[in-house]
Order: sequence, then structure tokens, then C-alpha cells
Amino acid sequence: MNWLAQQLDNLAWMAHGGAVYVFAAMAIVCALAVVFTHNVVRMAFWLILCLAATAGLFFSLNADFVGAAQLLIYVGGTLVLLIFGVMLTASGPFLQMRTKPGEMVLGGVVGLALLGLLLSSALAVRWGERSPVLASEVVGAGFNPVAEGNTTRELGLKFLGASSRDLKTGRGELSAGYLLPFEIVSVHLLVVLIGAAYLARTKRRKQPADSSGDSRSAALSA
Amino acid sequence: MPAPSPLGSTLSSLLMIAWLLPLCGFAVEIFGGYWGSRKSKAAAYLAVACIAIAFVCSLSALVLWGNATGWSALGHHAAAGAEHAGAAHAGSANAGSAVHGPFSDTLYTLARFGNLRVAIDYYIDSLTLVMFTMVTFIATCIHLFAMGYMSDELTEQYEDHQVHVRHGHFHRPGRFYRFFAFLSLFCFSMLGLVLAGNIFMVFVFWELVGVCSYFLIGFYIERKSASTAANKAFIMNRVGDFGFLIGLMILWTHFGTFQFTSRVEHDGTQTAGLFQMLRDDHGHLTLTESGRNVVLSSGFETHGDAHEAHAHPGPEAGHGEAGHEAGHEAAEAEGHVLATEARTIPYYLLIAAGLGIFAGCVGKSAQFPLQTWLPDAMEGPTPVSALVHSATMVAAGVYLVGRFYPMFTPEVLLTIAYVGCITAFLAATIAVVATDIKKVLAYSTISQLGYMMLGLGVGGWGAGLFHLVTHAFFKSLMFLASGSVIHGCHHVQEMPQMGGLRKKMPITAIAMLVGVIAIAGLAIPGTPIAFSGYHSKDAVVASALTFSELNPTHFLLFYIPLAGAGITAFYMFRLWFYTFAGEPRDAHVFEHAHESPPVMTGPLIVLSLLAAFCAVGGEHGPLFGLLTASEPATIPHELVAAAPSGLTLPTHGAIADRHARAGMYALVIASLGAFLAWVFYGARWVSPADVQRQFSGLHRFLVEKWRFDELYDTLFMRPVHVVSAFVAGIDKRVFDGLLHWLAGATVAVSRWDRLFDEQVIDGAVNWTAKTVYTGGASLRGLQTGRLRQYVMFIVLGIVGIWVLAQMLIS
Amino acid sequence: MNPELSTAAPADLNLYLFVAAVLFVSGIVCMATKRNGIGVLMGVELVLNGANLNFIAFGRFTKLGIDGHVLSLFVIVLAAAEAAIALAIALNFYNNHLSIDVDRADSLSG
Amino acid sequence: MTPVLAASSILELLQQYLSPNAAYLLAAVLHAALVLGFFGVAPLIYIWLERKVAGRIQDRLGPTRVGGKFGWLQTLADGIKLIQKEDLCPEAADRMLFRMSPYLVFVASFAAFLVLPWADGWIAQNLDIGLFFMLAIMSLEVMGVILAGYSSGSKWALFGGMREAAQVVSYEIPMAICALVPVTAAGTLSLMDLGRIQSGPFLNWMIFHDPFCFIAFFVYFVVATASVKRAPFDLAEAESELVAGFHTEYSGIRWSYFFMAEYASMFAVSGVATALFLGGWNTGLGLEETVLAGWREAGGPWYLLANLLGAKVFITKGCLLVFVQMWVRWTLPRLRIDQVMTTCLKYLLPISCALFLGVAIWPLAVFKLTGRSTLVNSLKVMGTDIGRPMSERSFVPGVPQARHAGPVEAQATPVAPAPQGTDRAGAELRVPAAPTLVPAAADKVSSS
Repeated sequence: MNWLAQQLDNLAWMAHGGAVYVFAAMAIVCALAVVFTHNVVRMAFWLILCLAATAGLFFSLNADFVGAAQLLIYVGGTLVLLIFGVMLTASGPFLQMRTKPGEMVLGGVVGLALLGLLLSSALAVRWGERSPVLASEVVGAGFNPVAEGNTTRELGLKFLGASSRDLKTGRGELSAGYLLPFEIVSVHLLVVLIGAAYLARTKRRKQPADSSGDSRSAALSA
Repeated sequence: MPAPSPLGSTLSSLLMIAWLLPLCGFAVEIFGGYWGSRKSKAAAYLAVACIAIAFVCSLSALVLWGNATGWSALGHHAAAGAEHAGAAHAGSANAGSAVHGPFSDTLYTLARFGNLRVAIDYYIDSLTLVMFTMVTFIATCIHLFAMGYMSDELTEQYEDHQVHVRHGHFHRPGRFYRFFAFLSLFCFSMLGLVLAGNIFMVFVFWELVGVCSYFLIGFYIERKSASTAANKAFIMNRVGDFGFLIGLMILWTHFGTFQFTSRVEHDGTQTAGLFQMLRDDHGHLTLTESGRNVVLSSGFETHGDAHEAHAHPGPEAGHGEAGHEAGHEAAEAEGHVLATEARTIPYYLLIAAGLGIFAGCVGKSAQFPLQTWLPDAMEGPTPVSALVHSATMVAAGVYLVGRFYPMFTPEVLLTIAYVGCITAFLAATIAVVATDIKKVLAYSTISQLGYMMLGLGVGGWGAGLFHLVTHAFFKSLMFLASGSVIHGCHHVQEMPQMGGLRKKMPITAIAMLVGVIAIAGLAIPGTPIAFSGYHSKDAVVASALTFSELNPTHFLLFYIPLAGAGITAFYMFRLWFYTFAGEPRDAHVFEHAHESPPVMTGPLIVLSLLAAFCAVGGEHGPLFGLLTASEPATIPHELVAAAPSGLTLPTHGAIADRHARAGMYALVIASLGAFLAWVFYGARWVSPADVQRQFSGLHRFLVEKWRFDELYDTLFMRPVHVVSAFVAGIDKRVFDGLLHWLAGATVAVSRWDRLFDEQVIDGAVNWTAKTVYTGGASLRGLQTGRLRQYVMFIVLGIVGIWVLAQMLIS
Repeated sequence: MNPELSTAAPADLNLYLFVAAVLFVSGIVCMATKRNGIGVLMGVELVLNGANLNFIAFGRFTKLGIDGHVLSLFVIVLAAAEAAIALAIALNFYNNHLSIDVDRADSLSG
Repeated sequence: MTPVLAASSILELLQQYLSPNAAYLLAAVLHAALVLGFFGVAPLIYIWLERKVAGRIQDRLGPTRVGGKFGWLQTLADGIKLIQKEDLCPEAADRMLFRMSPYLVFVASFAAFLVLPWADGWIAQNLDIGLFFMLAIMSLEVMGVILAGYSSGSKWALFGGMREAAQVVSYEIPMAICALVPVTAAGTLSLMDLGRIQSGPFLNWMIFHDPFCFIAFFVYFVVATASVKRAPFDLAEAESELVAGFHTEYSGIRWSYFFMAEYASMFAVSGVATALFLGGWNTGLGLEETVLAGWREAGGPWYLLANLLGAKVFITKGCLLVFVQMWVRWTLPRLRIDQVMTTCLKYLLPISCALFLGVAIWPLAVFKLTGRSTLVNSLKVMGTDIGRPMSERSFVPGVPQARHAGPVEAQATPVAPAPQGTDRAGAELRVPAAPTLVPAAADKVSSS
């Protein structure tokens, strides 16, 4: 029984930690699939999975609100838009626009170089030593609800330029917060929506050439 | 001092109407005519109406004045003539000045410059009235005449036969309205000149008259001769006006005023006039002790004293020179006592001012040496010649001398007399050989103007102006008659082409004959049958005779005019015989000659009556009396020798004493001249051509007008040309050379500059641009426009930078 | 959630950085190789997600804290805006060229 | 009292026997299994119910043969038949996507059940952002539909997918905004907290909180019906035009996944409506703060009984709403696609925005007008204050409170003094002090 419990405990630990790895692997694989797929719809599908896996990584980082936002906005909104675009523009021969193998190779080489750059610079930093405030210290100190993954209220307070700890201790000074950027982004979004609607609207164009061609063909057929 | 009186205001109102009506007429005609039809005679009717109403107003004013004075002037002079009593005359003249003496006031003040006041003043005395009446009457006649004479301008297409353009004659729209507009403007100016109450206003209208003359001489502006003549007249007048301006400046500097006479202003103050400041009531100058300066009284202040001092002129008359000396001393003493600050004017400046004013008169009245413009002015239409250049405008100079008489010193008067004398003889001799009918009349005019000046200069104030009026009548008559001839002969003016025209145009011939007799001064001695010229010329000759006898040094002042009278008779009868008597010389001209229409002959008849009888009674007649009613007190009433000049001016009495003798001389000489003319041209006993050959040198000299034009050419034009050529040479050689050298140097420098600009600066810019262009062109290949490549570039760039950074760090 | 599991981080920062780098590079390569305009857009999304992942990870493991969440929220919102505009452009491009091949959008080439 | 009966949740029960990690893992598996069970059974019943309702509304009997008089087992039989059928894949289809998309739909639909609050404390995963997560997950379902429509290689399917995409993407917006109306009034996104807030008499339900919430419920219901593509908004599978819409080419078990997902989604949106507006698991008779609170206090089987009652109430409410959806389906004719879009974008969207604005302004306006934070002051109904300010209710959201895992809570919230026993303390026990984080007006008014 004890052994069983121990095994279960190990399994649980592995499952929990493994979930992170699963999400990470899924994100990586799906991202690569996006790169190497030629069919745009399939690319979109892989992208969905990739983004969903990323959302899972967010959840694993206790960023529940951002994760949900990722799901809602990216997966639910942006990708639907993307697929709209794919289906509106994908017709027959253009569905698969193959890249030349040379370009793929070149892109791959360059990508690898960039990856090397990023990884070597990111991993070169020993985060734990570099910054006195890392992992364990920060957790609980930065924002308490992280432990539970309840970031909604903290985010809201952050927009107002405060944190729950400041409010509780009563000595927090309110900073500017993110309200102004938030408002700017809102207005920006509105403008973008109107602009997109304007750009994508149906243009009623007269096509005298086509009509004349039609009439000619009609005459021929007659 | 004449306070504003009911009579004065009435007269001024009437004369104002007469003066300003032509101005209104001008304004309406010049604009209405421009916009209206070229074939309309409305302008002429308007002009005639204006000037006729002006004449009626002037005549009414004259009659009013006569009634107010009870026609005392006529009676008085008749008495004066009979008694030859200067004393009585002087007294009554002073006493009557309140009634008929000059009325003067300011109509409108134009501007004030310190003490100087520029205003429109009027000055009305009998001379003004007579001039107004005379001018308006003659103008009316000439307007009527011109309606006929200028009728060929009533067309849209007037063909000017004397202007030749490439295809025949010059065509232009008719200028009927313009002619009458300028006539109206001229009348306005002339009347303003006569009415003027200050010398500045005189100057303004003087110039205005000159401008009108310019317009009218240049009426046929397309003819080169006309435009040249207009320019000549204007420029010659400017020469005279220059002197006029100098005179004006001297007067203003020393007198501080322009107005002629003192008068009471509306606010009760009295202002002094030029005459009162210079002269006391007896016309005497007040000299300082040194005798070099003339004391200027402030007019009204010294008036009372002077009046008191000379309250009894009767005894003084007998004192002779001694009395005058005493009077002068007393006046000087008073001046010292009363006003230490009394202003003075140097005597020579007074002479200079007088000469300056007279210079203007010389120009305007075409006196020697500025006489050459008047014959050329005959280029204008004949009515213009009649009105402007014989009867009125040229008489303005004489009028001004008469009006400004108190300001002239004896030296000036002597100058005037000599100038007149020379002019009279000079012009008469030229007229003898002239063949153009209008030129003859023009020289005759100059000659007669010389007589007038002579009369004024030798002290015959009344005689000069008397001759002015009579001359105006008969000369306008003769010009109109000649105009009738020219009109009838279709603009032929050369007398050698005429002849026998009395058959074709009898009325014109008779009218011309009346004028000729009048100007020649013929009369039947012992009877009252005498034409106007006889009386007036007699008066002038008499004055000259008196003067020369009083001042024997100046005997020429009598003999030359006397000879001139004979020459006058000769050339005038020559004209008549040439034109109207004998056989026609040119059949073609004669064939087409015709009598003028009634609108032209009517004025002729009226004028011939006046020419014949206006001076009836001579110096005892009404006209002379009217004129001399306003005679200035300067005219001495006794034989005196003015101190500075040593001249003795004749008195009325002295002149009257010699009148009969002088008349006899003149009549004899004139008759001789007339007889000679008959001998040459009427009876043709002597061929003029023979005489002409005999005296060919003299003839040519006279035909060439005493070579005055050549003289002026030599005297003024050539030197000016030489100087100008010299200056031009300097300009061309030195200044132009300098400039050319500078320009060349600049060009050279600029060329180097340009090389520098092109090679260095442009080169640098172009090299930069080319380099940039080449670099851009080579880099252009990188800009494929492919989105994906750009991404690659970005990534490669980042990687490259990173690699570089790594290398640097390590 | 189990607090013990949460506080003890199941993986360290480097894992997330690695994943984020891979996402980022995949996005870049996607942008560099895809001829389809929408494919390029997907590449952009990948890049943004890589960045987001970094934000969140640093927020979790460093003092960045909740600010990282805020930033990534902004990124998400702006990515949505970008996607909308980009798709509108893509549609227009398709209307004009009857294709969505970005290689044909080279009118501005030098 | 056995530990089994004493535990208030599965996790708590397992923690008594296993290490925390293992307990957590096992609890998660059990939760998933339970939800999956419900997820599988509910459609069976609903499909049967649909047939019966349709029959009754159309004045016929519906299924009568299989499984007794009422055809109880009709759906089961159908399911067996579908499992037996060949799994066809059209030649023109994109095979991979064609096979994957039903799972995508299924997973999305299933995941939505994770945050449904069955009873107080009974929830698969109590997320702070429960509602947000729910909306996000439910929006994923449309991806599957679109991919299915696209990958089928058929125009009917493609048209259906396109319509679905347009419709769902549009209706998501007013749906989210309408859901935000009660959330704004309550001040929490957690569905569990929302349920707790609405305890007490039915006037405490959010639908009666203010006029905007009242209207928002109906708008939400309409929009939710559309978002799960139920008639009259079922344009994606309009039989008369598109044969069967996006699932035209599907057959067998894959086809049945779509249907399971559809009916499960019907319950999901209804459950959300229940949790948001209709009091969640609360009976609405005021029992929670009197009788049930005592049961909970008693613990053990009483506690279990109380929660069971709550779950029953919740499911009943959800089923009622599902019934209404069916009722509407068989009553109203189908709209045209343009009418559908017009309804959403021109009417429902502005209305929902106005409601959202209104509910945001409402407390301010009430305070300005009446000087109180609520319209009705201290109206006693059945011994309970109603219309009480949120801050004075028995449950106050936003305050880190002791959940049912007491010791863990204490460790998790070291800074805040843990209010002890708030939930089980019953109606008498209030939150000691108005917490500093409770926003704005209500707080100040109550303190003044």
C-alpha cells in the first residue's frame, strides 16, 4: 500500500512536471509543423495546437488570466480570422505555394543561427546568481496569489497602479499604472477594427471589359 | 478802403456767374461730348449759351456800375478833357473811390502758408467790367462764327488733308465738341485772369490760359506744324513765366502778400494790399534816406496820416518838385517815427520784380524778343486765332501791365516802352512781306500789341488800354473775315492765290475793309468821322510824342511808332487789295470761293459796327472814360521827374496839349502808307516784284522775320547743342567708357566665377550626386521588394551584429 | 491547485526560454520562407507568442512579476489588431492580384 | 463518521490517504471521469428529450418503441448503431483534418464542463477566472466546426463551416458582454463565487439584482442559443439548404461526436446562464442560510446531502433552460443567414453594450439618487435581508478566504489573516471587516 502510494506520488509528480514538458514539446513540434507544412489550413491547425500548448505553458506558469486570454483571443478570435482569410483567398492552385528547397535550406540555416544566438545568450545568463530575486524569493513576494494562480485581481490592481500587498499594508504609493496604455490600446483596437472593416469591404467595381467579354461569348454561342 | 457794399456783392455775383458758367460748360462738353455723338452740335449750343449768358451778366454788371456811379466817369472825363485840370481830377477820383473804386474780397481761401494766404480773390473796377464785357462779347461772336467754321468736324470720319499717311490722308473722328470745350475752358481762364484779385491767382489763370492756348494751337495735333507750333508757344511762354515767377517770389518775400489792394476782412481786420503798401494815395514811393530802399507801409495804418498830410492836394500841385521833396521827407520822418520795424524793399529789387512780371507779359503778349511764337500759333483754327491770339489772350499781357501799373518803377516803364516800340516796328516790317493772310494779321497783332505796351510805357495808361479794347474789336473782326475767306476758299491762306474775292464774298470784303480802315487809323480830319483805330492810336502816339518831348533822349519812342503807323496802313491795305481787289490770280480758288453762311457773316457785321464806332468820341468818348475811371493814382498829374530815374512822365494835360499835333502826324503817315499800298497793289503803278528785286536783301531779311529764329538758333540752340554734344561726348567717352570697362571687368570676373561655379561647385555637387546615384543603383539590387528577403536580412543583420559583438568582447 | 506543486517550479526558466526561442525562430523562418501571405502572418503570431512566453516566464521567475502579464496582455491585444488589419490587407491584395503570393507584391522593388 | 462521508470534496477525501501530489492527480482523474460521465449521459437524455419534445409540439408521440413505453433507450440504440457504422472519409477530404476536427469539437465542449459549479465546493477545477475560461474554451469549438467544414471537401460542408464561423464569431461578442453584466455587478469571475453570492432567497439571484441584469439574462439566452447553433439560428446545418451543413460528409461515431458536443454545449451555456443569473445551485427559497447551512455545519453525510441537493437544483435549472431551447427550436422557423447576422450585429451587440454600461453606472446612480447602495433597504423576506449590498452578504468575493481545504488555505495566504470558518459559520457569521479591496461606493456607504 505504501509502495503503491509512493509510486502514485512519483507518478503524480512526474505527471505534473511532465505536463509542462508535454506542453513544451507540443508547442515546439507544432511550431515546427507550421513551418514545414505547405497547406495553409493545416498550418492554421498546427498553429492552433501550438498556441493552445503555449496557453498550457501559461497556465503552468500560474498565468491563468493571460492563458485564458490567449485561448479566447488568439485561438478563438485571431485564428478564426486567419482561417477566414485562408478560405477567402485559398482557391485551387494557390492553396499550396511551395517554397524552393534552397530557400527552405537557407531559411533553416539562418533560423538555426538565430536560434543559436538566442539560446546561447539566454542560457549564458545564470539567472539564479545574476539576480538576487529569483524563483523562490519572488514567488509570494511579487504577488501572492501566484501560488494559487489567481491573477485576475492582481492584474486589475496593476492597471490601477497598485498591488494587493500595498493596499493591505496601507503604505503603498499608487503609481501611474497601466490605465493609459490600456485606453490607448482600446482606442487603437477600435480604430483597427474600423480600418479593417473599411479595407475588407466589398468593392463594387464595374467591369465593362468582363461584361463585353460575356456579351461576345454570348454572341459566339448564339 | 472799400468795405463790402451791396453794389460790390451784386457785381461780384454777376461776374462770378459769368466766370464760372464757361467752366460748367467745359465740364459738360468734354465728358458729354466724349460719350455723345460726334455729329451733335449740342456742345456748340451749350458753349454759346454759356458765353452769351456770361456776356449778358457782364453787360448787366457794367450797366449796374454805371448807374450806381451816375455815369460820372463819362461826364467827369468829358469835363476833365475840357478843363485839362489834373487837380480836380485827382480829388474827384479819390472822393469817388468809395462808390466806383475797386471792389475786392476773398471768395475762397485755398491754403495758408504762414503769412502767405493763397486765395481766390476778386478785384472789380471799371477796367475789369470793360474787359469782361469785351471778352464775353467777342467770345460770343467768335463762338457763333466757329459754329459755322468748324462744322466740317461734325463727322465720324474727318479727313485731314494736311496730314499724309501711307494710304492717302489721315482720318479721325471729328472733334467738334472738343473745340468748343476748350473754347469754354479758355473763356473761363481768361475771365478768371481778369477777375483775379491777387497776383498769384493771376499767375494760375495765366498758366491756364497758356494751356488752353496750347490745346487750341495744337487742335490739329496730327499735323507736325501744329504740334510744333503748340510746343513753341508753350515753351516761349515758359521763358516769360520764369520771369513772372521770379517777380512773384520777390514780391512775396518783401511784401508777404499777393493781393492787389487792401480791404476789410469779414472779421473786421484790414489786410494790406500790394498797391497800398508801395504807394501812398498820390502814387508816390516812399524812399529811405539813402534812397536805395523803398519803405513799405502797412497800407491802412499810414493811410490816414498820408491822407491828412496830403489832404489838400490843390496847393501842392503848384509846389513842383520842391513840394514833392518835402512830402517825401515828411513821409520818411513818419516812417521813422511810427514804425521802426517798417519793412523796406531795395529799389533794385523792386525794378527786378517789375521786370520779372513784365517778362511774363512779354511772353504772353508776344513782345520782342519772345514774339516768334505768335505767327506760328496761326496753325490753330481761325476762330482760335481770332479769339485767343489776337483779341484776348495776347492782350492779357497788356492788361496785366495795366493792372499792375502801380508796382512798376519809371525804369521798368521805360523798358516797357522800348520793348513795345521795337516790337511794333519789327512786326510791322515783317508784315509787309508776309503773304499768308493769317500771318499778316498775326504780325499786325504783334505790332499793335507793341503799340499798347508803348502807350503804357510812356505813361499813357488810358491810351494803352484804350487801344487794347479797340484793337480787340477790329482785330477779331479781321481774323473772322480772314477766316471767312479761308473757309470760302477751302483752306487756302496764301494771298498770291487770291484776288478779286469781293465779287464772291461782298460782306466779308466790306467787313474786312472796315477793319483795315480802323487799324490803319484813317479818318477825315475835322469831322467826327473816324474809326476806332484812329482814336486809340492817336492817343498812343500822342502819349509817345509827349514823352519824347519831355525826355528828348528818348525821341525814338515817337518816331519809330509813327513810322510804324504808316507801315501798318501800308500792309493792311496791301492785304485788302491782294485779297479782294483786282483780278483773280488763281482761277481754281476763285471758282470755288463762296460767301460764308449767315452764322459767320452775322458776327462779322456786328463786329464791324463795333470796330468802326466803339471808340466814338475818342478820349472824350464813353469807352475811354470808363477805362480811365479806374486809372491808378500813379499817373502823375503834373510834370515831374522821378528822382531815381530822372525820367519825366507825361501828365494828362501834357498829352492833351499835344494830341492834335500827334493825331495829324499819324493821320498823314497812315494815309501815306495807304496810298502807297494803293499804288503798289490797287492801281499797280509800280510792280511790287520790281521793288522786291530792288531790295532783295532787305526783302529776304524781312521774309526771314529778321532772322530771329536763326538768331535764337545761333544764340541758344547752337550753344546748347554744342554744350550738349560736349557733355554727351564726356558721357560717352568717360562715363560710358568707365561703365563699359566696369561691365567688361564684371563679365570677366563672372566668367571666372562661372568657371569656378561649373567646375568646382557644380562638379562637387554632381560628383556627390553621381556617387550617391551609383551607390543607390548598385544597392538597388538589394531592394527586391520581397517581404521574405527582408526578413532574412533582418535576421542576418542581427546575427551579424551578434557575431561582431562576440568577436569584440572576446 | 496544489500549492506545493505550484511553488516548487516544475521546470526552470531555461526550459521556457528554450521553448520561446524555438517559437520565435519558427516564426522567423515561417516569415522568411512562406510565400503565402497568411503563412507569413502566422509566422508573426508565432514570434509574438514566443515573446509572450518570455514575458510570462520572466514574470514568474524574476521580479518582473505581474507586469509581465500586463505586457503580454497588451501583446495579445495588439496581435489581434495586427491580425485584423493584416487580413484585411491580404483580402485586398487577393482582390487585386487574384493571388496571395507575397512574392508578387514587389511593385515597390528598387 | 467515516472519513469518506466527512470529506467535503474528492480531493479532501483522497488527501486523507495519499500524498498531496498523488491525491491531486487522482482527484483530477476522478473529476474528469465524473464530468465525462455527465458529458456522455446528458446528450443521450437530451436527444431523447428532443425527439419527445419535437413530437409533442408537432402533435405526435415521438419515440415509443425502444426501451419501454416512452422509448427511453432510443438514443442508446442509435448510438450503438452509429458505432457500428463504417468510418467514411471522402476522397476529396483533407484526411488528417477530417479525422481530427470532431475530436477538437468534442474536447472543446468537454473542457467547458471543467469550471461548471455543480454545488458549493463541487467543481472540477475552481478557477478564479472560471467564466472567462469557459467562454474561451467554448469559442474553441467553432474551430473544429470550421475545420470539419473545410476538410470535408464538399461545398455543403464548406458553406456550413463558413456560416458557423461567421455566426459564432459574431455572437461570441454579445455573449461575452452579456456574461460580463452580472460579473460586473458581483465583482468576480469565479463561477463558484458567483453561486455563493446568490445564496438566500431568489431575490438575491443576479437576474433580480438590477434591471440591466434582468434584461441581460434574456439577451444572453438568445445569444447562447445562437452560439451553440440551435434553431432558429442553426444555419450551419440548415437541412433545407446545405443537406446537413458542416457534418454532411461525416458518419458513424465521428458524426455522433458532433451531436454529443452540441447537446453538451447546450447544457454548458445553460449552466453558465444558471450560474450567472439564476442562482446556480441555490434553491432560491432561502434554505441555504437556514436549513442547508446547518447541514453543512453538521458535516459528513449532511454536508454531502446538501451538496447533492445543490447539484440537483443546478442540473434541473440547466435542463429547464435546455428544454426551453428545444421548445424554441420546434416553435420558431429558421432565420436567413443575413437576418442572423443583422440580429447580432445591429441589435444584440448594441443592446448588450448598453446593458454593460448601465450596470456599470447603476451602483453610482443608485447611490447618487438614494444615498444608499441599494434600492430596497433591509427588506426582510423569510428572515433574511435581501437587497443587501454585496459587501454585507454572507459571501464576499475578492477576499482571500479559507476554502474547504483549511490547512492548505492557511499556508497559501500567509499575509492576509485568514477569516475562519466563514462558509460554514452560517448566516450569522459575517466577514469581520469590510476588506480593503472591495471597490468603491458600497464600501464607503456601509462604513459611513
